[in-house]
Amino acid sequence: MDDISIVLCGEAGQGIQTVEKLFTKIVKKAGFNVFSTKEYMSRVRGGSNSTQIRISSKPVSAYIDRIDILIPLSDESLEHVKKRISKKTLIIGEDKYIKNSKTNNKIEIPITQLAKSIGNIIYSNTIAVGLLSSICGINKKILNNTIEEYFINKKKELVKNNIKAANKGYENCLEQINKDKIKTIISPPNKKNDNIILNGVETIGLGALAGGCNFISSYPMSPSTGLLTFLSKHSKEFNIIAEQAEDEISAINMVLGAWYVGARGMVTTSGGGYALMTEGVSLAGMIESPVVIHLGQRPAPATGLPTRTEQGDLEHAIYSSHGEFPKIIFAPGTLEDGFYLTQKAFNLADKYQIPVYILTDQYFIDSFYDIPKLDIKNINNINHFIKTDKDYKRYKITKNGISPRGIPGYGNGLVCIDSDEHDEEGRITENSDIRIKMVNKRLKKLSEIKKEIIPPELYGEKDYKILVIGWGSTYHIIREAIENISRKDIAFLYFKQVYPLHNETINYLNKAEKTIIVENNATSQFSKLIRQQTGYEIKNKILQYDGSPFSVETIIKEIQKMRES
Amino acid sequence: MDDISIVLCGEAGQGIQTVEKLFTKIVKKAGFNVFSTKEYMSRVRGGSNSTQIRISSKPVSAYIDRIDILIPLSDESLEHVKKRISKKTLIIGEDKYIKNSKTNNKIEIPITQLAKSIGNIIYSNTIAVGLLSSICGINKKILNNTIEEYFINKKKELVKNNIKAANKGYENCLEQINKDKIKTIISPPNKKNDNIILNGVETIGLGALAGGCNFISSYPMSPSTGLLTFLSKHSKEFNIIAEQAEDEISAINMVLGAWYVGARGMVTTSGGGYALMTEGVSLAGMIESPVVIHLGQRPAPATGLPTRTEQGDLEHAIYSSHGEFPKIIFAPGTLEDGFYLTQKAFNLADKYQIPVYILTDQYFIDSFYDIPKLDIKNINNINHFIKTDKDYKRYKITKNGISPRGIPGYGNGLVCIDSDEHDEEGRITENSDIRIKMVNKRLKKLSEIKKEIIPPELYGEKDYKILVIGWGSTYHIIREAIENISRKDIAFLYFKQVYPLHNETINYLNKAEKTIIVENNATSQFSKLIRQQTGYEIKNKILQYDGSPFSVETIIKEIQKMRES
Amino acid sequence: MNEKTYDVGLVNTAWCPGCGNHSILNIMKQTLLELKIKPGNLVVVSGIGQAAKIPQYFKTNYFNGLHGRALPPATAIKISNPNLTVIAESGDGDMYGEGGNHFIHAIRRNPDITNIVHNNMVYGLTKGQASPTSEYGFRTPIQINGVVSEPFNPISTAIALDASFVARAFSGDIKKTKSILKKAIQHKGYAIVDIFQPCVTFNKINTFDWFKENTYYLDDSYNSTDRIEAFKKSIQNDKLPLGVFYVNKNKKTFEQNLKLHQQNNKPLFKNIVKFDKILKLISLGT
Amino acid sequence: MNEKTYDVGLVNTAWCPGCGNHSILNIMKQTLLELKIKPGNLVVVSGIGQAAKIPQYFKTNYFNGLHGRALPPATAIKISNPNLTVIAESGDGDMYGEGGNHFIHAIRRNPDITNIVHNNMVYGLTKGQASPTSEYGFRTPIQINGVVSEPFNPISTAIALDASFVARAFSGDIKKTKSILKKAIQHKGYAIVDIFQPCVTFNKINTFDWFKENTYYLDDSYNSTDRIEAFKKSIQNDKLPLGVFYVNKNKKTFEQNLKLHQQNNKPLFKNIVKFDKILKLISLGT
Ligand SMILES: Cc1ncc(C[n+]2csc(CCOP(=O)(O)OP(=O)(O)O)c2C)c(N)n1
Ligand SMILES: Cc1ncc(C[n+]2csc(CCOP(=O)(O)OP(=O)(O)O)c2C)c(N)n1
Ligand code: SF4
Ligand code: SF4
Ligand SMILES: [Mg+2]
Ligand SMILES: [Mg+2]
Repeated sequence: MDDISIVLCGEAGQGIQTVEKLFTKIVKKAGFNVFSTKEYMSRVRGGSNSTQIRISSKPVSAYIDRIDILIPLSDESLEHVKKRISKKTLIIGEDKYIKNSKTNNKIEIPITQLAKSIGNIIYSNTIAVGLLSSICGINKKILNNTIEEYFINKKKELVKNNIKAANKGYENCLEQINKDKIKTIISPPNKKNDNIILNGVETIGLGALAGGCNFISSYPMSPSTGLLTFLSKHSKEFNIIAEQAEDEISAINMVLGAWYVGARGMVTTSGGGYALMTEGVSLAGMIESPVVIHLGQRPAPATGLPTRTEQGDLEHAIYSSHGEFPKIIFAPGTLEDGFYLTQKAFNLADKYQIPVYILTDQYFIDSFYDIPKLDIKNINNINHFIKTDKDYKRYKITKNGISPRGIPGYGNGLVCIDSDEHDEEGRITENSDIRIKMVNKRLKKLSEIKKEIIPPELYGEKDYKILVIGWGSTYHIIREAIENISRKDIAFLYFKQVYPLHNETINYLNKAEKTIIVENNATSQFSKLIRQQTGYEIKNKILQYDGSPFSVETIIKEIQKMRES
Repeated sequence: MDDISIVLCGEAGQGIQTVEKLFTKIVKKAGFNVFSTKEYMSRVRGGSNSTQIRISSKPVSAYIDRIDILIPLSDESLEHVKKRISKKTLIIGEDKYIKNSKTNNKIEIPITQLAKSIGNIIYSNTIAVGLLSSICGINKKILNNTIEEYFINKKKELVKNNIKAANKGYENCLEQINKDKIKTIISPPNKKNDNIILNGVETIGLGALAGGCNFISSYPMSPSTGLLTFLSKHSKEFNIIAEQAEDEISAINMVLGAWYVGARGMVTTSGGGYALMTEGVSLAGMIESPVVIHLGQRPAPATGLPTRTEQGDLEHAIYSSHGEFPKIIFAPGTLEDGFYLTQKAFNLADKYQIPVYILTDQYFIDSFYDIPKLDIKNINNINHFIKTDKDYKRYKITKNGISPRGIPGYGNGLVCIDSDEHDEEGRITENSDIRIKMVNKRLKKLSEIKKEIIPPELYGEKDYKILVIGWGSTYHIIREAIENISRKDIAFLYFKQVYPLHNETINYLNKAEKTIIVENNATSQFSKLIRQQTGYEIKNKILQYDGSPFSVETIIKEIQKMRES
Repeated sequence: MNEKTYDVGLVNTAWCPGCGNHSILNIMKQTLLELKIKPGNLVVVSGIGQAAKIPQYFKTNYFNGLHGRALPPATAIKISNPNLTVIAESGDGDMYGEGGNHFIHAIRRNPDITNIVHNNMVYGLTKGQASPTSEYGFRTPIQINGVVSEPFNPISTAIALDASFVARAFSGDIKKTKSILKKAIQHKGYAIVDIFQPCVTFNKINTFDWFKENTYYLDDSYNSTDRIEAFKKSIQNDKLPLGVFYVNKNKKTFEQNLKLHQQNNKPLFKNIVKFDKILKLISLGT
Repeated sequence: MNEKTYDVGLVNTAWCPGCGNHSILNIMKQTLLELKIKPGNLVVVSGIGQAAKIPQYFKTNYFNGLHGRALPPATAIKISNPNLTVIAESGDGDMYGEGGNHFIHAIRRNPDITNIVHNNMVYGLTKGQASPTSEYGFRTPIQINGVVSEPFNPISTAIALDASFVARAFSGDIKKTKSILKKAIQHKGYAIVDIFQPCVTFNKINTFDWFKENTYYLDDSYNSTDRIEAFKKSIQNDKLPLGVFYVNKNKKTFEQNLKLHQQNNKPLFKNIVKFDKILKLISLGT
């Protein structure tokens, strides 16, 4: 096997995240490619959460159902992942957690006892890291070095004990391997892996930094909070103002204030918080303010499933807010796209003076994998504001609808903006001729925007008969599924810009004999958008709305079903 | 002529509304049919506002550009309506206001001076009523009686002076008529008019009363405030709680609280206020609470043109809010529809436990005309809540998705509702099987709802070649235009339920050689919805977005243009 | 009614071991029992957060609504059916952050509801950001240099708004807190009880011991009807007073002020549509 | 700078003849002139309402945003460019009703902005509904039986929140109001000035004469640094005091508290993206 899936399952607060972070570092160092993702309950302690870590000698970046190795860390673990356990699943762990498993393919390792022998049960996590390393045939040196690095700022004693723990886990497991109870089912590839490991939210955060973001005001809300945390963490280094607002309404209105004086601001939120921001988005439309909105989707309506994933806010993002004005919506499906699109978002928002969205979801935000270093050489930021002169008019009517944007305190003009309909100077008007001109001006920007829509990308056979359509975070899952199916007549069309739609869309669709849409929602919002824009109806729908991401297996199965029907 | 259009133009605060109210009563009493509508600025004093009053011997109920008689009451009046003044327009008023008119078709009447002679310039309004009555050949007795009735609660002195004023106006004008300077261009028909006069907001208010509304909580916002005022005014008589909330968020959350304990509640708002309610709407979706939303549209984005009209919030109403759940949207185009649909809204909201919208706009809200007495004989209200028993489960899974709705304090059960995903009892769950069941349950209600969608109504020739499509407040305008065009190949399809769309829609469209949509917005939101639902693209669009309603003339002209092209 | 009246059977709460919420739950159940309030007659309205989950864990009607929005439904429920006992209960972020505007205006209306706030000076459910009541200097992954805003003082604010009942309690003191809660629920009008509650996971500063050390009870001689005195106490912060700060008995409740309920407390769901009156209105035209 | 510096030429304001807003406009222009604030260096942030139209009528940069939302942009503007003088100005409904939550939290942050509220105790633009400051019994087409909620007291609330500058003025007194406004603008930190303003059209109770009769000025002996004393005065309502109630000079401003501005007041628009540091971060991976 050159691709194994390890799943750790336990309670919130047990420290599975430490295992995830540490172990992915180790395997990457050993030359593996690695992917990890987690699902967790909306609670701080207890319950059942699980993390999948995929290790492979080639890039992996999608969630799969299959579990090769399961490490249950609580009473409920086996029950929690039972649908995913097969005969081939090797279950490793303490007697009390594995004893109810009906399979024979299990190994008892007294993790807690080993931890206690070192002095504290908190070492259980490192023991797990050790035993996993041993199964993956990882050199002990790499194990030890990485632990040392990881705990670099901690007390010496602690570092020592962690190394001890890792080794206990390692040895203990090795013993079992030597006894032939388990096999080293995967071995490190003979290559160096210079990739970096990032997760979705970090990639958005880095993209924001690269886009010149220097202001964020938001209100915590899963799964979007991580971005606020990321930018807060780096606020000193990058001269960022990162403010936790009293509510989402304040957050977006603050960000509009910041752009007004030339800052580059963004908000991060999820469905319910975004709903509260929609009046502010409409304000951005009217005053023609740039704003970047990171909308991390989760299952709704209302509070829904706060820590889970869904693609249910596409229509909400497109049509929310009163009145008519242009916007752009990106939905990154890869970490790279997350970075580049976010960086681009700031520049497009500034250029067109409109809201630009980064539409992600919990699955995207919480998934890690390794990618080549992001290339920032060709990245360009252009500040589109100008120095005003005395006769400056904020809403000057221009050919392309874009009025040069001045900011107060830079130049000799005054910058007057108004949420009412206004004339070129920004003063209230009810004159119907001016109203018409201003509506036209705002909508005219759309023609410019349409010139640089990012086209959908086609993967697979150019001469497809079956076309699978997806957007955003499902990208890698669908792609791996298509690669697995590996037949000549199938291709995958990936949209990273979901609004406005690219003109080529209809040509791609028309070429197919059968089209299949994949969406993590219940009503297939993207296919509705496609039909609204092109008239084309996608009849085959793979939809999932239980709060979990698609697995590669599900996509394969569903596509197979549909190609036969 | 048996249809004249009178326009009064003046400043805010001058009392044109008194003329409108009083004069429409008088002409109706004289047997005429009458229609009146107004456009006004977002200010309390000054500016230029105008009111159109149409008088006819057959029913009239649409805005037209044509002005037969203009009464300018301020310096700016002529300028304000200049596009609508033709050679045939008779201009009546004080010298200072009419002198700039280039036409000869004008009559000076020293209104202010006459008013002063009675003792106060406030009598100018009644003088105007008098002179208009005289032009319309109205019996003086009717004039005097109506004034007496109108001022019934005022001091005797005031009543006397008003009658005096009206008579001054009447005589003065009669003199001019006798001198043959003007003609009585219209005479009262020889019939009794037993109709009632209502405007849009009253009809919605009456519909709410008939639907059992007993709770309204809202925050003032033009043009929707009138409904809150109406229900407040009648709150004592009908045991209604009418509360002005601190903001729109509170308003909708209060109304959901009220429904929770068995009240029948509604909110009234406009675009920006509705934006703030969208999180609450999503809550209604999740807890499956009924709620009735009156959304009075006005031009946006943001504050826009606060007192003017637009149909720009259709998409906002359909797609706002996070998550996926059913709703119903009505858009009344006639006063009768306003009444019956609002009444129905309460019962459908209660039956399906969903949000039901009444989507109107400033034009609908502020337009008056006479209609036959509303028939309430066949109106039925059914309270869909039940008395709970001990084992009551709020979210019981049922065949049609509807769980019997219990309310606290009525029965032996407990009523537990939750904005998180929940099980049948209303307790938080993250179980994915239950999640799927609950999503399905909520969406399943849609199939039931679809069984009773109000079909679009066809006016004009059954064997049409050209089909004009409209929704909501444009109804009478389009209808009058079609009647005027009076050709065999044209028909008008009117939608009063805009969401979900009726299945017959596509058949109507397919039958036409040419389809034309009429919308008071810039992006043709309804045709986008039609294409999304049916694939059918309506290519010919008559769109207007300057804040004013369509005129019958505009529709005629545009249709003529298109039928030729 | 007996000891089990409020139990919902085996519950696995979502709270951390050692969290102050457990004891508030316990106190709530005891209080309601001792006040002989029937579960069927009680409605608990909450928002979203760790505190807001409380109604899930005992027998009651509940409206577990949106984050920050407990007070508007609670107010509407009370006035739509004045026979119900209504409690609005949530966390500090919920009530004073997202819901701050409703806090102000609920006080102004003075409905007869009890507003209980689990004040752990942190956002628990979203994992440890500052809340409006977090102290100066409190560090979190977002407030990396520590909180720089003046902590929100719900007690002084409520007194400034002339709330009709204002109290502070501590989750660690079952007896005293129960007695305060009883007074609050029995009080006719809006009553706020801010309960200090240690969050063992995300607030390592304001711990159980910290609250013990930094609080004291207002003594028996304290006159809770003196608004100025109450204000003075409310802004004291060397040591934080616990107990009933202020009571204004001269205020009518919101529902008493509504004409509707001046004859009787007929709930709205019993309203019958008066078609005859509608007909009359219609006949009048405008 | 001269007398015309703030004029925008012929303006036809949307205000009624006799409205207190006219004189506030006048006072504003004089104050700014006397303080020698350049229009280009001034940003006035307002919401929606009659009062909120004020920046349209004099020379200034303005952000005429959403109803109720003046304070968040004003705060952000100040911290994004501390060199600007920032005034947030709107009506009572706007600031204390729709915007109530921002009022609380802006005070907590203490940015160096001046918050001016035209308090006419009514909703003017929407034609005469009660505002949060409307008095008990005030009748309107919606409050048909008169207002039954406790009027919102911005002064006592601001003091309870320990706002750093709290004052009340009257639009009818140009000289005194100007002097109060000057102090407010010169104060380093958040300053609230609630200005009584007669609405001649919709408030027939709280008229010019009513304000004259029912107000008096805090005298020279009054100590505005005593918070308790200030609170006492703030809740007095037989006669309503005018003047500066409370000043807390010990507070740092929000922008001073931000690490970013501790070296200098460089506006954010001058920020240069540090690609080298981004590269380093990227190389680190997680
Ligand atoms: C509109 C909205 N914004 C944000 C959230 C996310 N959220 C849930 S609970 C919470 C704060 C919890 O803090 P607190 O109210 O103090 O309760 P605690 O968990 O500390 O008991 C937040 C921000 C949400 N659910 N809805
Ligand atoms: C979200 C939203 N809700 C409501 C309105 C309507 N509205 C405009 S101004 C106003 C109140 C005005 O009162 P106030 O703030 O006291 O200002 P005034 O006109 O009295 O000066 C309201 C409710 C709005 N523009 N936006
Ligand atoms: S996170 Fe804090 S508030 Fe939440 S349950 Fe744990 S200890 Fe209690
Ligand atoms: S309505 Fe009142 S506040 Fe508005 S301009 Fe007129 S007098 Fe002034
Ligand atoms: Mg908390
Ligand atoms: Mg006001």
